[in-house]
Amino acid sequence: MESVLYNILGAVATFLLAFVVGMIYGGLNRKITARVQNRKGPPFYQNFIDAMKLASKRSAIHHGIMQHFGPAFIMVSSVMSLMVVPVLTHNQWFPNLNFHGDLIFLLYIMVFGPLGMALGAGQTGNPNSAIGVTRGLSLMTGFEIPWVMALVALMIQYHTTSIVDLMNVQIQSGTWLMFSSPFAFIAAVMAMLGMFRYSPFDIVGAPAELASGPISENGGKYLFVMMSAGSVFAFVKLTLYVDLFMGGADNLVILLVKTFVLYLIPVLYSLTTVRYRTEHAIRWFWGWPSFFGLLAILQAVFFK
Amino acid sequence: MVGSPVLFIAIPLLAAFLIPLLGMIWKESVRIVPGLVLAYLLVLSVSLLQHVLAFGPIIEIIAGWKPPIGINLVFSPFSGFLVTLMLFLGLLVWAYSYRFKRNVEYEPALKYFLMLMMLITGSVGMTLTGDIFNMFVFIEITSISAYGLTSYYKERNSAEASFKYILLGSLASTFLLLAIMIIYSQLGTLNMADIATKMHLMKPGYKVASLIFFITALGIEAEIFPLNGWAPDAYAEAPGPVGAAFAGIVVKAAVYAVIRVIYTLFDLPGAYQFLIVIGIITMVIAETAAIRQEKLKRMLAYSSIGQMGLVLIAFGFGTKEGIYAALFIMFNHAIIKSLLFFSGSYLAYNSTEKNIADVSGMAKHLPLTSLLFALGAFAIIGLPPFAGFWSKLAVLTAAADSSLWLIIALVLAVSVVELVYYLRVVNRVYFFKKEEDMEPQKPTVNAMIVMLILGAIILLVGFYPDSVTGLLHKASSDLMDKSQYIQHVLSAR
Amino acid sequence: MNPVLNIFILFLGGAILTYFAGRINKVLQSLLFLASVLVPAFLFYTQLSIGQSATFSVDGITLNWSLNYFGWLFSLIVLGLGAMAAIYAVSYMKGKQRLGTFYFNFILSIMSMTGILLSQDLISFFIFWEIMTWSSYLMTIYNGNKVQSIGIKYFVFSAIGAYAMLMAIVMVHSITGSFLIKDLINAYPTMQLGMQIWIPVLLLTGFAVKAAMMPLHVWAPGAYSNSPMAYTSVFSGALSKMGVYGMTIVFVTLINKIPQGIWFREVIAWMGGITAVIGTLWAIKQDDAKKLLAYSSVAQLGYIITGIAIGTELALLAGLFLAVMHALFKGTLFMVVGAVEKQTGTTNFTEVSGLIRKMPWTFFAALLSIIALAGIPPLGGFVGKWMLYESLITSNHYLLVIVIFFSSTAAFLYCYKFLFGFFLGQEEKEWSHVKEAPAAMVVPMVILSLLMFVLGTFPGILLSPINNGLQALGYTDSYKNLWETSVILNGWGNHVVLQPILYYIIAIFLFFVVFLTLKGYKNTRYVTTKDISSSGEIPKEDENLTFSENFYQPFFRAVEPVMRRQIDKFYKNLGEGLEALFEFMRRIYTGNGQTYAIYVIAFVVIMLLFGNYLLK
Amino acid sequence: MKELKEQLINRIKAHFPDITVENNFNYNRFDVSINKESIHSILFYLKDVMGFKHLSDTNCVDWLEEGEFEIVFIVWSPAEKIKIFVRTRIDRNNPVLETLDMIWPQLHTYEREFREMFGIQFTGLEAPDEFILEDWQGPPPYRRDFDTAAFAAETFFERPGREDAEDVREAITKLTGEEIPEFAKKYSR
Amino acid sequence: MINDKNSQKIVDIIQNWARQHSIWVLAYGTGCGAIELPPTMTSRYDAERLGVRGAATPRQADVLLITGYLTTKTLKRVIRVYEQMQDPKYVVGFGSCTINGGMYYDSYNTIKVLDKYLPVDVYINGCMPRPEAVLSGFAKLQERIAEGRAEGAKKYKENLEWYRANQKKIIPNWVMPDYNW
Repeated sequence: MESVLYNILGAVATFLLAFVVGMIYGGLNRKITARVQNRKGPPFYQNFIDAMKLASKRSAIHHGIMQHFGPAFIMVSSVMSLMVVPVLTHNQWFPNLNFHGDLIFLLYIMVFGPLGMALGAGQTGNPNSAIGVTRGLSLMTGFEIPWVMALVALMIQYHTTSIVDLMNVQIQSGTWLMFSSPFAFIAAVMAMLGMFRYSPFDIVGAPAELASGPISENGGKYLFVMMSAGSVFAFVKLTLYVDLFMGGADNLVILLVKTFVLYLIPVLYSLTTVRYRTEHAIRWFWGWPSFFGLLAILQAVFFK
Repeated sequence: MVGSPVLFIAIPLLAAFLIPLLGMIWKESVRIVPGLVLAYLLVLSVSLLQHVLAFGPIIEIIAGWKPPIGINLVFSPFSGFLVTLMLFLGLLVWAYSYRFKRNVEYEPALKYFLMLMMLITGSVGMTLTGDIFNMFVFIEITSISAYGLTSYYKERNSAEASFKYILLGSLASTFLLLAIMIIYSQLGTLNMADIATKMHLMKPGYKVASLIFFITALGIEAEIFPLNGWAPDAYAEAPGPVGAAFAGIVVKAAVYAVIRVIYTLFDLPGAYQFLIVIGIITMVIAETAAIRQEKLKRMLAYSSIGQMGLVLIAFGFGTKEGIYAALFIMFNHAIIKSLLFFSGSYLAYNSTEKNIADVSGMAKHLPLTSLLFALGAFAIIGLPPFAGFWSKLAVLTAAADSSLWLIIALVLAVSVVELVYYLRVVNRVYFFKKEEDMEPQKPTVNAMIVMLILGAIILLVGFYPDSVTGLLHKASSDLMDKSQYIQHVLSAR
Repeated sequence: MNPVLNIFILFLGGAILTYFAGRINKVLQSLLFLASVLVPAFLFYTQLSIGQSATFSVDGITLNWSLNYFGWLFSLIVLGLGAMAAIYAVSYMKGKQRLGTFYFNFILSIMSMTGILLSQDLISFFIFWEIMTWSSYLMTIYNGNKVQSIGIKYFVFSAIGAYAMLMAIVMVHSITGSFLIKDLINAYPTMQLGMQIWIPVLLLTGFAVKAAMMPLHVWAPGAYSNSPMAYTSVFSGALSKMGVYGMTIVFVTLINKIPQGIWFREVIAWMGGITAVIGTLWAIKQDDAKKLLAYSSVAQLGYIITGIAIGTELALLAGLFLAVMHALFKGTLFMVVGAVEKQTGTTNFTEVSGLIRKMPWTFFAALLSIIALAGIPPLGGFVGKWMLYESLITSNHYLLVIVIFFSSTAAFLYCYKFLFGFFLGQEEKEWSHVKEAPAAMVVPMVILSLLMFVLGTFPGILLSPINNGLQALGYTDSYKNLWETSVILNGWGNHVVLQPILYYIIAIFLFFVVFLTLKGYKNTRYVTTKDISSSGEIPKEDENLTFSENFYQPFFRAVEPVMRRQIDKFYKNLGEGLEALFEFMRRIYTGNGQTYAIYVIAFVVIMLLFGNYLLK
Repeated sequence: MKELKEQLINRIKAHFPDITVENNFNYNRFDVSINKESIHSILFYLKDVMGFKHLSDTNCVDWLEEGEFEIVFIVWSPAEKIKIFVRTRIDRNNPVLETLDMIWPQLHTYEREFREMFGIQFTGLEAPDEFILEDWQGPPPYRRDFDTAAFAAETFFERPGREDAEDVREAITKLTGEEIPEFAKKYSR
Repeated sequence: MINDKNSQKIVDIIQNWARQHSIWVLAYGTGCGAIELPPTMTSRYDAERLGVRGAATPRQADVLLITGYLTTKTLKRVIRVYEQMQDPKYVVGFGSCTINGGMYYDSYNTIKVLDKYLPVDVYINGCMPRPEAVLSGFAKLQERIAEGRAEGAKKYKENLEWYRANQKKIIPNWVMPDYNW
């Protein structure tokens, strides 16, 4: 009984941490973007204000049960993937479920949310939402290829599919996987650009083109939950990359530093590029990123 | 001893001549008497066959002249089986064609039944005879009545078909006579058993030449590939039941003759391979030609040719399993193709062209006939659990036992072609819209009964093949055992 | 009397009685139909025990029907799905024409599939296989649409497969002298190499046609979409599994026994992978739900084939688990399409939309099946997919796993299209009259979809029968003691514990659902789908706001080079070429008497010239 | 230039003797007036024979005092680099003209606008009644006898502006005590 | 700033603070004023530092900007967009045209006084108002939000009949869907 309570407390704590960090990173993204554009930009806590404002909206509308449940689906996906990804190495506060799932489970639970959101978006009947969803799903077929290639390369090199084991490998050898498996890292980082859906891959929301895409009919509390889920999800992705390629983190400070450095990659890349068309985005991922993924697999097979 | 094999020739011939006389007394007797005769003969042949299976073949010596000098009839399990089959089919054809066309006048009906009796007589005679010249005679009887039946409708196309048949048939007679002449000049005998014993005395050149003439002559009747030009036209233009008679009776007799000649008379092993090759060519060309046909009966005719090719292939294996398979196919083909001709005739009853397109949508109006046609089609393709499957399996097993893999593949590939064209027709019958000007014609009761009997046999053999296979096994071992045949014939008293 | 025979007699007698009962009373007919599917199925599980057999001899061939664990596993698919589909069918077919034909063929299909599972010799296997083929063919053309194209295509491919199988059967017979499968298995390792290769190749061709493997899959979309949906759920769910059943036997008992088997395994596994990709891509392109599901079936069968071809313990388990799951969710989905078709009269995504509020239970079933189809936890599809990936990775198929992964990611596209096309999107006034399908149709769907849910969390329920089945085939299973009801694990010792995951998912989901519902409950209101932010424009009644044309256009711009080549066209050209050749053959018969006479003379002359060589 | 214009005018005159030409421009333009019966044929002639392929603009002028609408077609010849204003007048009380959109398809739009704004009926014009104005129930608004101010006063609410006509800048200065910067002064009133 | 602390609960204060600093603007470009928004948002004036940010759809937006004259035809759309927005929501009238018609004072198809049709919280005068003025308008709006005085939506709901009557007066063919308030 105690362990269950402990688990739940740990889960809640992890969730809060992920929420806060994700929100702040989102705010920092806006700040950095503004600074690069020679603006002052909003404060770094602007996303909290936005979230609070959305939560404090008095009224809300929905077009049916699926739209009503849609944000919950996304939240399930975000929180479940958060539960599976180890946040800190050897820290008893954040163990959660990470011994009950592995990388492939993670891959699948990560698409649970987008699909749930897609259902909600579909029920609104807004053509923009549906177009956004089709773009998002199409984009997913693009970036999943290099991403899976990178993961498969890691798995076959170390004969495990568990994230914890991969972390242990790095701790024991003392080398980060981004140095011992550089091609896998490159492929994974390129895939991450698509995963974050920042420019040039912001085809899903596509401001000024699709009227924010799938979420265009969501406001108030629905958007609040979606925004929170997005923040948590961003944190999960970054933590996962840190765990897989950068040796995990022993304490929160290191974790924040590593994740932030990683986070700068999509943020800065987004500032330098303009939006691709969907087919170009998909093909981009099937080009160089997949090539690096292939190299990673070759490396894993031939240079164990 | 229930009766004598000579009755099989005497009674129908007598009946054929008596029909016109009886017709003068009571016109309906023209239609009824042949049926009675055939029924009697069928009973006779069944009882004889039972006897033969138990006690060995019956050799009937005509007019006291013993073989090898006299003419003799051989009622062995093999020939007996075929005779029974032919008579059975003959009876069915009679029952079916009884009142096939309404309001037929006396004279055409007379001619029709007379010629049908002659046809059956000739075919039965061909099967029973043990003498090659006698065989020639019976072939002539068969052919002439077949010419007549082909041109029964007295139309331009029938006449043309009949003429083609006559043209090739006369060639056949010529070559058969040539072959007989060669053998007689070389060996001085016409009795098959005697020839078989003396064959080694013949010079190889003559031997080959006579075999070639035999194959050519009999091949024309047996629808072997380059010689079968008459068949599609004749089948297509003759009345529907006659097509069934051709496929079920005439061709069977001719194939029997070919096989008897090759297996018993000659001792040329190359002939077996030749049979396989010619069988494959016949089958492939016929089946591929069938797929492009537009007329129903032509298609069935090509299908018949193809099946005969398969029979020849099976005979060509030269093994007991091969003969068994061949006989099984002959049996199945006789039953199924008759059913197809019978039901097909009613499906396209009112069509002048007998195009495949004309049977479209008949299933709504003639449900049972269509069902039987579909059953026949499924059976002849060889789908289990219908009769055709077992014979196809037998052929393939026989081929596999001889390690002829390519032939198996070819047979199966051709089966796919067969399947396509039969399915096209069946689909048409069931799912297409009826042609405006096609009036469906309800089958007569007797025709319906005939078709149902055939359908029941197909199902029976399909579900319980043992019902015929025992007989077939015995018949096939009879054909294999050449020395026993010779001994039986020559020692006949 | 032998219970094995009893079951068949019941099936057959039931089929015939049902056919003729239609003349008397439609209700009686339906009841008879249900009875003749459900009673034998009931007897199957109550009266039949493993190893019970019936032996008899036909035409000198020994036929042996008996039940083993492997057959029992597949009987779950056949009889379970069959029973559900039968209940569904009674309601679905209400008021249709030619019910007798439908019921007759339905029962015969179930019977033949049961027969296949019970057959321990090749001949009865083949006979039941062919009965299955033609009964399903008659169902394919039941509607009378596209009979000549789709029906004949299906039958020709089936026949090619069946005849390949028949060739293998007679080969076996010529070598072993027996038709028993047991004898084949025993004799196989000692055969010549040529036979060792040809027999599996031919058998696999036969099974691959039914399992819709890549170059032989072209019949599937048409046949699946053209049958009545009540049957298609069996057709795609159970009938295609017979191919999988045969393949498994061939792989486990034959190919694994010879060293050359590795090539078979690799080739077939890759073919399965390519099948999955091609099936998925074409499924995404379809605008008709039936076609979409048909192509999706092809793709899913690709996974199953891959799993079975890889042939490690985990892969086989994955393949068979997916096979059962596929039967469940594809059976349900075809039922859903049938329900939609019955209620709206069309299955085209561009015509129907926004049915979710009209048909909530159907949507529920569709949603669960789609989640299972997409392989998303916590439903059963995930378990199969997980095991498949793990087995591919642990057995060194690195590129194949990428191919499979791509195909299953792309599968999300058509999954979404299916749900969106029917249930989501604008609620058009045209469909405002639509009501939920009758209970007899909804209940089987919901039962099947709940089964998927259970199997997703407790896969052990199904994995232990699969294990038993594989052992019955002579497979020694190293996982035997490691399986628990809700843990799945791979060869490297990694595992996923499903039970806590499910609880977490439910807890989180419920928490946020409650939050979303209670927060501002009074001020949350439902608005119609016409009330969308369309730049202030007021949508008119006749205005089409549903986005369903060219749904994945950008995706197809990206994959356009792959889609350009169609194997269907190749077959079409082949068929046309053959027809032209046949036309040439036909012209040999000129219809001219002189020509025929010349043929005869030429024949004689040639024979006389070469007869010495030919005949000696 | 002049010669060219003369030449063109002569060519037109040869075909359409009843036109009035106002050739009083020094640049590449001249005006032609014609009665409404001949407007189709002259436009066809200009377009197909003389190469004035391009319709630059079409206008309508409400001559209230004369009781007529004047419709002006401005056509342009890319070869000659000359534009011609073709004018025609129709009765204001019975403004009916046969449609011209078979000559230039883009006239379709102009005609719909004239119909809505001036109330000119084009026979043979196949288009929905409503073009730009939604739910318009008043008279055609571009007619000069339509008093928009009165209409607006009647239809809409009014909020009077400031009466004092004071400079905004000065008002601000007064309010806040800010100085108006030097550079800004010259722009303020 | 918060003038009557007793009347506001602490939750309201926090909520209003959040609303004040997070203003998502639905830039519904009705007239020439829309051209003033890009400079307002970009680097020179950077409204984002105040929390002002564009929103793509009315569901997410807080503020409806009426950027200039409103024709009767556009008014229909604007009303619909306004009613699709979620509570609390604000309307900012932009330029003289929204106040009294401006240069369109006698036009037959532009409305003159916006607040008769929609509850306007803040007017920004000028023709057109420059970005500074826009920013000052936003600042004013923020002030009113913080004080809890920007309750246009409530006013609209309470006086719906009056507003509807005015709206229907100039939109005689009322085909707008009736939302279940």
